[in-house]
Amino acid sequence: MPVTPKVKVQTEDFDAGAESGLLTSGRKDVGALVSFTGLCRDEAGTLSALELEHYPGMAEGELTRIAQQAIARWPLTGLTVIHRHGKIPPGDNIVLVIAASSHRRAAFEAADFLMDYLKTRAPFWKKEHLAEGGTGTWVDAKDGDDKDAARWT
Amino acid sequence: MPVTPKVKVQTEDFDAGAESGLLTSGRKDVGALVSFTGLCRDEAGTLSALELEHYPGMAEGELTRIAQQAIARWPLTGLTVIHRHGKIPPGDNIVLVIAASSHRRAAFEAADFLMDYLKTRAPFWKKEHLAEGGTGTWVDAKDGDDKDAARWT
Amino acid sequence: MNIRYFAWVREKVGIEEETIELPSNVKTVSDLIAHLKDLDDYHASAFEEEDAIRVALDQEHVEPDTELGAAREVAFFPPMTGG
Amino acid sequence: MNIRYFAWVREKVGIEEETIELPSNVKTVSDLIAHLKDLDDYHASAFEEEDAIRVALDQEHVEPDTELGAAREVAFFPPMTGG
Repeated sequence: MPVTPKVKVQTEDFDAGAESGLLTSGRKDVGALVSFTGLCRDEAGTLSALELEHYPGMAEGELTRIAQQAIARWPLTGLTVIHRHGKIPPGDNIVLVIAASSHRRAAFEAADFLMDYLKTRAPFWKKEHLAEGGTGTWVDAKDGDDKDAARWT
Repeated sequence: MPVTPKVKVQTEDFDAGAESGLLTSGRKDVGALVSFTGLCRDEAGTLSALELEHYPGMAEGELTRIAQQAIARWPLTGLTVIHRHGKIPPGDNIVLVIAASSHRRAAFEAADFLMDYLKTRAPFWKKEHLAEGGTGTWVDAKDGDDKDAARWT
Repeated sequence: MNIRYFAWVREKVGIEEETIELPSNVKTVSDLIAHLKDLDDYHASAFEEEDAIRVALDQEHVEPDTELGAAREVAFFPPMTGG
Repeated sequence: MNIRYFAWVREKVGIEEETIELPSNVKTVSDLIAHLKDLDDYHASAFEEEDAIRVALDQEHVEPDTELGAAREVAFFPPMTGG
């Protein structure tokens, strides 16, 4: 039976522990769970928040397409992707990816792949709010992110 | 300030969500948290439990040495390793590794490295308890685990 | 055709969304960008660094040489920085 | 010297732990294994597949050619299968 990924785009926070529990409870075939949580950093005190803009509809659609690629590529028993949008203060969660599998390498690779593709393909953009007041610039995409994503092709 | 890893060898279960929270709460410099949970599988219904034997003292010592290698190699803000021993039924947790960092690649690689080294170097051994009754054989080490560990040298 | 803008492309154009009639000579995404650049200074400024602009057609990533075909919505935005 | 056994090595030797006086010609881990094999059939059986045995000296992994030196504890066990 093919796995259906859980994909959410939301303003509310998520509970990584509870989401992990949903992928394992009542099952005896899950041997490995790899969870990635991305959090907002204050960049040495210079940022008061990140504002995450997204493309409603396409964000969910693209995350689902990436999740389905991961499911086609690795033997997963479950996959969860949650991405927040709106204004997020330092220390708060931004994104959660959890990959469950019978085998550890599949879970690690699927979560790693998902984050690399999410970074370069999911339509979200970060704008900085500065600690000294005012709005800073849009965060630039990193060349390193493209290189990370290219590892999987 | 060098990070001190949290290393525990215990019979009790652990709470992966709570352990993650300890690595991020009150901080604004953690951008990425990668968590690996290893669980007991029932191998298509054939196992009733795994019995984990360990070498007390050396288990903690070796896990600490591996954790310190990870800390020397990647810019981590925190690292937690918890390994259970004793009789563990299918569906239950066996091992937890959480790596926290400012950067996602460091967190992924450190957690992945830690699991590979833990599998091949930490003194734990699994014995199968069979669903049909009786004790099965000791689980064989996998060649694949040695190959995974060799990726980091 | 419905056109949407995000992030700094949106800020430069000055609007989130607009609907335009496509001239008959606009066949591809590139043609559309050339057409939009000629509308006014705001559009011209938004598309100045054309290589930095990403495009989605009906909410899927496409390349600039893609034909617009029967698409109902096209979106322009900078490289993504989520995660 | 204190000797500890784990997993199937422990089961084959039949004991968890023992203390033995080292003969003066036993200098290395390999020498010790040869000495233990001669003790009785249980030890001989445990060390039959000598390549499959891992060794720790004072709770750190070592190779068979390592000198025992002033170590207080040596442990023999199969390849690890934790995680």
